[in-house]
Amino acid sequence: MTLTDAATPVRRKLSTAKAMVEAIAQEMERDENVFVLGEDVGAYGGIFSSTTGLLERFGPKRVIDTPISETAFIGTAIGAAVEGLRPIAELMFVDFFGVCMDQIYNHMAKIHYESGGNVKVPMVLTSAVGGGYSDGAQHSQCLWGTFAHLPGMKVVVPSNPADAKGLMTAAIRDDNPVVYLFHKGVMGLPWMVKNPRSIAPVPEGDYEVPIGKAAVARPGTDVTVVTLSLSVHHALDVAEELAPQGIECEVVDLRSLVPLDTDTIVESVARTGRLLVVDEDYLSFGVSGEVIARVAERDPSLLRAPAARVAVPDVPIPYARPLEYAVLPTADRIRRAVLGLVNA
Amino acid sequence: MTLTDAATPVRRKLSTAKAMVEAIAQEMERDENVFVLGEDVGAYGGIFSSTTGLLERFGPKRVIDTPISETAFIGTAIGAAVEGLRPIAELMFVDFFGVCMDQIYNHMAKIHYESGGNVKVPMVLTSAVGGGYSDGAQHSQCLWGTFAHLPGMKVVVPSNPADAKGLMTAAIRDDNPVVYLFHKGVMGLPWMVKNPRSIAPVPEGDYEVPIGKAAVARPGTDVTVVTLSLSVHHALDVAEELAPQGIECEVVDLRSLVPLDTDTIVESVARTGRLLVVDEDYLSFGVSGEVIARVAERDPSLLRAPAARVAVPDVPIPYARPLEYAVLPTADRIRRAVLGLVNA
Amino acid sequence: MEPERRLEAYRTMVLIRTYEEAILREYHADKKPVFDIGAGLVPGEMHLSAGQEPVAAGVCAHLTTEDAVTATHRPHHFAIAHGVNLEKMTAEIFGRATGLGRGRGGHMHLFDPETHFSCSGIIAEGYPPALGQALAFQRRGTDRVAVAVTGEGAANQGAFHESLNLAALWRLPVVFVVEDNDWGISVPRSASTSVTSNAVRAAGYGIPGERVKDNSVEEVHRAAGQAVARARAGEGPSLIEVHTLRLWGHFEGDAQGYRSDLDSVPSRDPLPAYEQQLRADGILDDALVSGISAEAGERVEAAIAFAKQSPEPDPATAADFVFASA
Amino acid sequence: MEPERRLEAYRTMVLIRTYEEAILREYHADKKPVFDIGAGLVPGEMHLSAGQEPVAAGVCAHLTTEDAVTATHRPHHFAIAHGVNLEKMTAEIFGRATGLGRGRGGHMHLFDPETHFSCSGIIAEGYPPALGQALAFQRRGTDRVAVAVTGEGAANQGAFHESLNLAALWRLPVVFVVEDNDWGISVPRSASTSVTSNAVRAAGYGIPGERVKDNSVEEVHRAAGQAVARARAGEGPSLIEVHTLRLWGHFEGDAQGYRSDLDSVPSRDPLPAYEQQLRADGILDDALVSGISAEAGERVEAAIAFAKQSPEPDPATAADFVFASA
Ligand SMILES: Cc1ncc(C[n+]2csc(CCOP(=O)(O)OP(=O)(O)O)c2C)c(N)n1
Ligand SMILES: Cc1ncc(C[n+]2csc(CCOP(=O)(O)OP(=O)(O)O)c2C)c(N)n1
Ligand SMILES: [Mg+2]
Ligand SMILES: [Mg+2]
Repeated sequence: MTLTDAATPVRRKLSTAKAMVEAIAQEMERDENVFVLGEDVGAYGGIFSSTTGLLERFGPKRVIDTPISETAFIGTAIGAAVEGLRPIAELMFVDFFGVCMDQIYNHMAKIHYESGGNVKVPMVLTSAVGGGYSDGAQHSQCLWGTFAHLPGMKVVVPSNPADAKGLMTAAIRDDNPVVYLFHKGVMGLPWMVKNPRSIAPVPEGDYEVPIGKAAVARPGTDVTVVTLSLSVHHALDVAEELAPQGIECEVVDLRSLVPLDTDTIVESVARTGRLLVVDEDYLSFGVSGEVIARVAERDPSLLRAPAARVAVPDVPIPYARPLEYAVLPTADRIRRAVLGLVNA
Repeated sequence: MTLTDAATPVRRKLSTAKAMVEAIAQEMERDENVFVLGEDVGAYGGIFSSTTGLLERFGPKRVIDTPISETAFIGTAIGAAVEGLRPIAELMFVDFFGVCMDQIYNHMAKIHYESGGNVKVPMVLTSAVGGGYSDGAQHSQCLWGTFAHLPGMKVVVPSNPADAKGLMTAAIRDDNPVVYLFHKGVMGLPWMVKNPRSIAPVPEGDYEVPIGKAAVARPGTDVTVVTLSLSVHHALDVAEELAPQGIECEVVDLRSLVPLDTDTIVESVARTGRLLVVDEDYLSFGVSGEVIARVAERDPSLLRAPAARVAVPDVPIPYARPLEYAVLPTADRIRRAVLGLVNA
Repeated sequence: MEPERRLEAYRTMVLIRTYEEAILREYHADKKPVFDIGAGLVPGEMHLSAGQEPVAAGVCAHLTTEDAVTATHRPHHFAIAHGVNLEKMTAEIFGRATGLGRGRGGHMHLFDPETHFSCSGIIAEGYPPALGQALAFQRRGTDRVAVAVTGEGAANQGAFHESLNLAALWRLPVVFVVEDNDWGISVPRSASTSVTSNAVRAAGYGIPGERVKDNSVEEVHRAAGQAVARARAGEGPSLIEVHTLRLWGHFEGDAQGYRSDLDSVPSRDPLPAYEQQLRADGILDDALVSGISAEAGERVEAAIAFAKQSPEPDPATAADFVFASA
Repeated sequence: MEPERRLEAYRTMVLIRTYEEAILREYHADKKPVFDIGAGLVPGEMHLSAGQEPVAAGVCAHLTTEDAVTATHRPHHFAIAHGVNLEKMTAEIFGRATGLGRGRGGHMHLFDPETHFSCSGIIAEGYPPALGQALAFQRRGTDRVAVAVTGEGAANQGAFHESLNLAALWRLPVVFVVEDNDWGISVPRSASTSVTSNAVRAAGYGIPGERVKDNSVEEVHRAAGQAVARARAGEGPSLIEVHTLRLWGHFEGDAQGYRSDLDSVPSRDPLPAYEQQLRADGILDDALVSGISAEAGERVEAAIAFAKQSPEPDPATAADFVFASA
């Protein structure tokens, strides 16, 4: 079933982390080829609880702690996938991609194409993204634009528990490499400020959220806010706050960057005439530019006001809180941008 | 002096490769802190002739062949720059960035910021980019969008000999890390199809081409073609071809991606009302989207027709010539796009 | 080595050499008078393996097509020795629709699921996926092994270290092969490697390491036999370094101006040496030699003919196979 | 070791411990009752070095501030032992405008050009820049050295291998220090490293390698003395691995549920052990101990007070210092 099929209302609430783990566990039950490997995915349960309880349930042959050798263990996942296993490899922080990117983009992402479709690489690469808790320039980035730019891998970015589960299930079942980027701030961790929506109803059975389909997280008529991951919640907060003032934001949660759901974006902008992209990745040469370009190459006259962006302004993520929050896409910055658009 | 200061006409012609080497040699003469390291930069002179003759002239202490250890030797350049040397490190093909990206984007690019400006990293990272000669998916990429997306490094992309020299001089003298990406197809190599403009007049003395300033390679009134590196020449070829038909393309050669010269782009589009971005990097989440977004966030009404892009359509670069030329931004594709724009 | 196997090794080496000579011919055929790397029926970089036949022939003699081999930018000798379909491989090198990768891969990207063969153009980065293949073999309780190949230059890349450690730690059935041909493009081993033998590095991972000093298929065969047996027995990985010879340039078009050892190269060719040895031992005679040579020639020319007759891929399909369909 | 230097080593260790205890206190002070990693005056990840003082004190005793040190995500002990300004360092950890990085770096990114100190949060990636510093020292004909530190977990990262090879090849004046505290977060050495000692890996680069088995500042001092002398004499790099102790969690907030050796940890604390030893040898007495402790306390509290009194950086300046201006 897909999430949208869920007929009966769902009561049970889970954190995003638990929803993600539930999907992995259900798929591990279903398919013995699925296994998990990465740093501290075993006894620790994943630094951001992305694998909690899996070791206890499935044992060390299927939940494997690795050395700090990202190139070796991601490559191992690739080779295992080539031989028909379905690995889930965790890169602890996306910020570490620089030590292993060759395996990711020159191998994981290209083998299927280079082989003319004869070799499949069915694996999931999970990684924690995002800042907001003063972890500094090497532990706070999103970098999804970097992955989305390079062909051959799907890229998904859940913002809430139900999507986290459904996208994980879809990612595991996909015959392609899927990069699954989870923001620490949506995981619902007890030791980090969490958005209220990071614990929410999740269906019990297995289901897929289709990869490549954005969600309209909130319908609106005045401004289209295209965003993803944690920023979806900031956008929703702003939307709720501005609604009483008669400003109705439509919040589009991309959920997937590759494939990118251009139709949903353009359709929304066609109705609202105003586009704001909110992105916790760096501003330039990334997601925000691409989203705006997709509209401008379809029909720039849809934009009744200049397109706007709230993103990290091409600066490494600073450590000190006042600096970090000056560059993050906060509700404040989003609100100002929305107001700027409606007053343009 | 800067290139534009050159009062007297320049007669002497050099290939882009020789112009680049001349700049390095002149700076090595001027400043003993400048040195070169990389794979096959010594006796071989650089696989794409980017260091030819330097070993003979400056000896093995200043022109250093390295092991195939990109992380180690680029990191070495970083540490040397921190101590006040001015290294030029060559990554043989940009496609190899995945084995050493951590040093590049988490160290080279961030140390200055993390240190609050107290530590400078004055180095140049050179790398060969581009395809068109059937070198396959791991040796034909441009990837400049990936570098431009990550903050803290300047990114320059010369298209011709004079710029190659002046940008190299500017890059060496810059107190920031500069990524200098040279397209194999503009180097003027005897063993590769070369564009006629890859051997052209170059002033003899030292001069800088300022980093961050685009060039209008050809003025025009009907369509703005924003492009860079080898594609500049394809765009110029198309522009020359279409001029007799009364279609005047303005060709903007970006020359620098970071900083990006938004003003020149917007100013041009304001006159022509039509924007085509031609990019040999992958289509999505890269340069082409950013350029379009810069216009759309300034004033989307400047675009009298939908913005258009000719880039590699999110597919690994295929080996076979007919496939490769189907995805490269060829003159054919550019011409079709220009005609599509003027007929829109 | 038994006479039968010696003959077989010779046969494999001849097939490889015949193949490389034919590719050499085809590669340069339409790049005259001016060499243009992108021109002709076989464009692009071309790294030929002539001189390194003993390594591939010696190692692969111990393998079946159930075992995996990951090779490098210089992959032909291992592909041939491992039994990759010659026609499909050649068609790929010619960029044809009938090739292993439907023309998308090229000579550095030969993927053959039937023989679990693959290669990569990124230095040492072929090692890690080999671990994964070995892991899959191990988990399934088979005695299949994965062979991972690099050059001596590549042994200074981080992936080498990580792979040896991980394989040793998990006792994966891997045989690491280092082809030491003295050069990494223009850089001699002495300028790339801080030790004179990569075999000593094996001790840093607690695994056996051996340097085969001669470019001898029989010595390689012996060392590889031990390593493969160890891997099949579940005792984990081993490293074998072979001091071999790059008979030609790094890639075609390489003038080798830097190459200090150039004069002595022809005299070190392992193929005539082995032929002589087998003749001396009464295993080869004129008739056999010309028979083997003729057979190799026929197979190779048939593969080249197949490639040339095959259709080029349709440009309209360039974007196919980026993703697998569901 | 001479009494004077033993006392000095003790003093350094006490200063480090006092500092870490103070940061521990400040870090948790405003994260109660519910631990929130992003809250309080000192937010973010916090990796404290208590238990590893002998390594820093023993190594840095041989250095001047002309020498370079690159440390890890767990950098305080080396920063202090190397003489980084305590106030500026603390201000950085508190994210203040007066900090080493004007609040932009944080505890994992301490850069001090005055003492050539730096660190990085990416495992093993602090090694390569140390080579460059050493290269600069070498080219300038000085006898300055660069010390590069990692944990035992990091020694399985590719950068480790590449750095050792390059440094050995170019005879760079580098001392590689591996702090083996048995754990890489929750992963014990036995699950990360295929050999029981990283010192054996030194042979793979033709450089001296020594494992200091005790967490003893004097043993470290001895081994480091040889390595530093060798580097200063132009004889190239060495590797020293010290079997040390992570007294606390990997980072603050780490419940250490995975930690099988937890019970024995307190009894292995090197600081009281060294104090006892020096008392037994008549080098320390009550008065000296309390004097040293008081002095350390004063210095540390002064640094913390400086940090707390310093202004926060102005949010309007967040984008400053991405690029150096001409
Ligand atoms: C990571 C990386 N760096 C550099 C290169 C460029 N390159 C291709 S082959 C080669 C030399 C390889 O030498 P070696 O490993 O000894 O293999 P050989 O060519 O001698 O067979 C180099 C530097 C590459 N392909 N990948
Ligand atoms: C490349 C990279 N991978 C993973 C991490 C996450 N990480 C931070 S510290 C650590 C453990 C390090 O262990 P060790 O090297 O032994 O140092 P210790 O923490 O014990 O001092 C890990 C895995 C990282 N920072 N960088
Ligand atoms: Mg070699
Ligand atoms: Mg440790």
